[in-house]
Amino acid sequence: MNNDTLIPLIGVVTDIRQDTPDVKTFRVNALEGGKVFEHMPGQCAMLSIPGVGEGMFSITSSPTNKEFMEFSIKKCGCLTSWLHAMDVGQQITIRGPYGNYFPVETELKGKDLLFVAGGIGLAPLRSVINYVRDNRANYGDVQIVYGSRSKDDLVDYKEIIDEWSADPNIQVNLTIDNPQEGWDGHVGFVPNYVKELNPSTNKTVLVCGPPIMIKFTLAGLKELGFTETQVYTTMELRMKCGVGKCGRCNIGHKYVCKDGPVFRFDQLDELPDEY
Amino acid sequence: MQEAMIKRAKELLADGTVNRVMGWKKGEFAYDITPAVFDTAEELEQDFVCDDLTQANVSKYLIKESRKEGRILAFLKPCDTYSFNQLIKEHRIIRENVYVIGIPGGPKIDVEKIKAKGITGILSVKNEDYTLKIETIYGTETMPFYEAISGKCESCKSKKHVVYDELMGEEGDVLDSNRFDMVEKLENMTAQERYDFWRGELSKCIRCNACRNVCPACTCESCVFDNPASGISQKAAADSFEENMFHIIRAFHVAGRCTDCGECSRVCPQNIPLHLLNRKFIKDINSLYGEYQAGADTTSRAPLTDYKADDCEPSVVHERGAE
Amino acid sequence: MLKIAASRLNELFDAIAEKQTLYIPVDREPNTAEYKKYESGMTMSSALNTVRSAKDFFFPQTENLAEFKVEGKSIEVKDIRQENEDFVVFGVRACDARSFSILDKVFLSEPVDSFYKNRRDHGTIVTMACTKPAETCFCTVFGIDPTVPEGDVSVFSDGENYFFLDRTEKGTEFVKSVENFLEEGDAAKLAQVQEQARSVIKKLPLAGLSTDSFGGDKLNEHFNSEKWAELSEACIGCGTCTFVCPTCQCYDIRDFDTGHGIKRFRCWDSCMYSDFTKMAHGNPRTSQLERFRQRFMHKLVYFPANNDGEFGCVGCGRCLAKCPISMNIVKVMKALEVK
Amino acid sequence: MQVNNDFQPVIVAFCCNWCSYAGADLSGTNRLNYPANVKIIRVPCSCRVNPMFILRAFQKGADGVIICGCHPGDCHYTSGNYYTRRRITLLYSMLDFLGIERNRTRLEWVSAAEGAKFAAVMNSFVDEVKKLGPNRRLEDLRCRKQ
Repeated sequence: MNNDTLIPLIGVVTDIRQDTPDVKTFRVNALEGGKVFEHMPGQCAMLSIPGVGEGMFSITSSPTNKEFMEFSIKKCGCLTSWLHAMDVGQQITIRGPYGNYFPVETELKGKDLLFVAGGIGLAPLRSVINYVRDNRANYGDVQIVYGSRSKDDLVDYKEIIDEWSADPNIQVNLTIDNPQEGWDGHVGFVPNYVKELNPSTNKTVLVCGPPIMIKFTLAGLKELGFTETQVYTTMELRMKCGVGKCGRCNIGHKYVCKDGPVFRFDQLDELPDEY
Repeated sequence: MQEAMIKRAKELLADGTVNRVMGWKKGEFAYDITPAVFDTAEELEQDFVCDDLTQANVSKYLIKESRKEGRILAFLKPCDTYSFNQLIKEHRIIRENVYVIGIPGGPKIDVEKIKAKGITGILSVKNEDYTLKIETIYGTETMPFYEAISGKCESCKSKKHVVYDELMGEEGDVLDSNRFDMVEKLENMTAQERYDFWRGELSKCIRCNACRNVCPACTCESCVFDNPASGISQKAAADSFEENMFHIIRAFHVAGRCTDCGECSRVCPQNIPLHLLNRKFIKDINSLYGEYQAGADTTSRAPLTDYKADDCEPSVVHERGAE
Repeated sequence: MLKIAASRLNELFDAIAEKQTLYIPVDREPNTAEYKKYESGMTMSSALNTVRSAKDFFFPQTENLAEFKVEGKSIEVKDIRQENEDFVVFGVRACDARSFSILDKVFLSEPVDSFYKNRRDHGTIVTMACTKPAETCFCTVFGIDPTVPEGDVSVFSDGENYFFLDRTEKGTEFVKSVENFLEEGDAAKLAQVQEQARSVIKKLPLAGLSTDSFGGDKLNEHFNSEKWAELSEACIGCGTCTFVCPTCQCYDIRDFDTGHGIKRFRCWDSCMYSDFTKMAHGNPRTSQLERFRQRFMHKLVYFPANNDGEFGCVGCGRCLAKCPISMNIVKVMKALEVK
Repeated sequence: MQVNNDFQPVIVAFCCNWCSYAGADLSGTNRLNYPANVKIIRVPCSCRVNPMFILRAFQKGADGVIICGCHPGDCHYTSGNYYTRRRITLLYSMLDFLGIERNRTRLEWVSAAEGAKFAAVMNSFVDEVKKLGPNRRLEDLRCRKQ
């Protein structure tokens, strides 16, 4: 019998990094080393601990990373609490990759890019950012606006400072919600910061974060003169199968697991407002 | 009666006593009647129905409805008043926001019983002198009224309304019903026979949760069977054990609170006699701890939240003799 | 046309059951039919349809997907799939026969669901033409002819005989395997019976129902309709409609800890349930209105949008008969209809 | 019924922390024997035993379930065991109604001083369940060890 996507593979957790008080980044390898499967930036995978549950997580490492996959996971429910309690060497089940991806090889090619992320919303975008950095010649200007509740809640802070900010070809703008000791950067919400930065309207925007942030960022971008066809986001709803059959992650007739998670805002606009 | 009810409802709407009416709405055929809230006299005239086929107990809807703005008129049959009263007792319904009119109860007709006679294509059902005249797409059929009586009305426990603001029709009495006959029959079987009986019945269960969701006593905000943290949340009975588990616990959770309204068995798409489980608890409570009728009052202590120092020991079960 | 006398039907069943598992509808109680594994002596139900649909044969209420052994930090996955045995389902009605092609569109589209396909490959569907439809029937609304059902083999009754028409390769093989029970017969009376059934079907109370107002292009106008509040107000949020429906195919995947291993199983789920879309951070469908809307939008708008206009309903009428509060797709269609 | 002499039933005993659990302890320190296949689960009060616990014990492989609490009137929480008594009586009666063998369930009052009673109760309960054979009527087949 052919392989069935519902029967998972085994991955092993080879590294765990505490990014923020409630976010950990897990490095996952195949049992024999290397990656369990290849993916494109923005795609997701179903991780599970048998007996605990299964959940869909975006793959936060870039496909250009040929050694391992990474998942940045915020602790907020039953499965994620279990994942956070894991030690290195723990095996998990993994299946995927699922969904579509950011059009890095088509529509985004040659474009100036603006990434807007809030909190754990950086997870799916980090995959694209590193993909772009590794294929830098294919893209124009790159600007990253990233905000979180506090300095401690900035996911991947080390990579942001050591690699992205140090990269002369990338402009990084960080912000936190409230003033904090030891923080001399910008303070304020992401949508307002984007407006303040007044990015050029020929950029293509990739947004991910809490729903409320996405909503206000989009409104702000429109005020600045951006159109919906320039803005991409990635969605999340409850999923069980990952392949558009179990019937729960739909927005209108589109399944987030199969037709998404990446949507352009003009596509979302045609769908009912149920997410 | 239907006309009088519409008339009275319109009056109460017009004089501002209530701003909505909880009743039942006509369907496509004679029997597909849906509980509904009516806001205007026009809606009442057009769609309100209360006839021999109107079975649904609307008291559970009043939990939500009594929390909305204004006052709602509810027509309650005698059995529904017990459910309503029990919900009052459990502080689930805000009494002042409901205006209760007691209406005469059944016996109601269950269309399933007509269909069981092989009558199909049913368009209308009329009771003519205790003979049902049934218009179908294949012609007119007749059957005795009493053969089509719904299960819950066959063993009616009371024609008395335990709560109302006004009454339409005459008040009845608490009846000396035969409702424990089937329970007793089962009790007199051997354990193996009982086991086989319940396996046969419970294995039909498709876990649609209709029995739970329709039950006026099942009013938890989140059910233990939907809560993954409970360790017993189930979506489907993956094993015969889980079928038993669900039904034992469902009945147990309403023990001492179940008024025996019969809705669980009425809505079961697989016709499982679920009320027998509830009645077993009621019968046991009556015989072991004294007569108790849930919903009959709003002040007494329920049997499972009460005790006596000289209550019987669980060994009464083991002392029942040979199995 | 090949036929067998009604009195000899059980001989045929015995012969089929000797070679493979045979399922036929039998009466549990009057008017309450269910599919049962055939054992010699059983009588086929004369009821119009079974309470549960025939989807169980390919998409059972629960089935195990995989097993896990967890030891310390290591996990072992066990693929428990086995090639299914051949089986025959006899007496499927036209509505259920069509439901299989709807389920196929979900489960056989890429990536193929091997659990479903396995059963589908090994099942032979023998359908039975309807002669006495009920008031709840409205399959013709979805272009189904109940007098000529789909399936691998169609069977027609004229009251005295059953006539066999093979429609697929599998069907031809089936008919061939029971050839010596069949004989050439005169179908003149059958034509009469069919004609009579068709005239009844035309006059059914729901025959006038129209699908014109629905389809994949009617997304937002129906989604945003004000009628949903009134339609859903009485809904008790049970899963009766979903579970008796031949086309409802949503499922949940869960793990069961047996104490000596984990079984991962899938089971039917219902969009009517409050936890269907519940996530750790919230629920996009917070009230019964949204859940209720989802079910009917799926059948009347979303499904056709993804499947070349085909609706996700076959008009079997089960939800009309079984809904505890008698709210159903017909009432929804009538309320949302754009005249 | 065929009695399998090798059959060692799995017994789950829910014991109240204040009386019966101490009683079990005492029977241990007095070196009184009771079968090792009795699995004791300590609960703060017999009243803590939710009917679901009993069913789940059967699901996960118990052949018999016994609840032990303080004697009526002696509850550490004044009245917990009175509620237990009603609740468990009704549950056992319901299990009986469903055709589950009566003798698979029991409730006994065992005080902290009654070490000997604890051992005697367990011995007699194990014997009775042994006579009934493995739990089949309230078993979850998925949990059966092959």
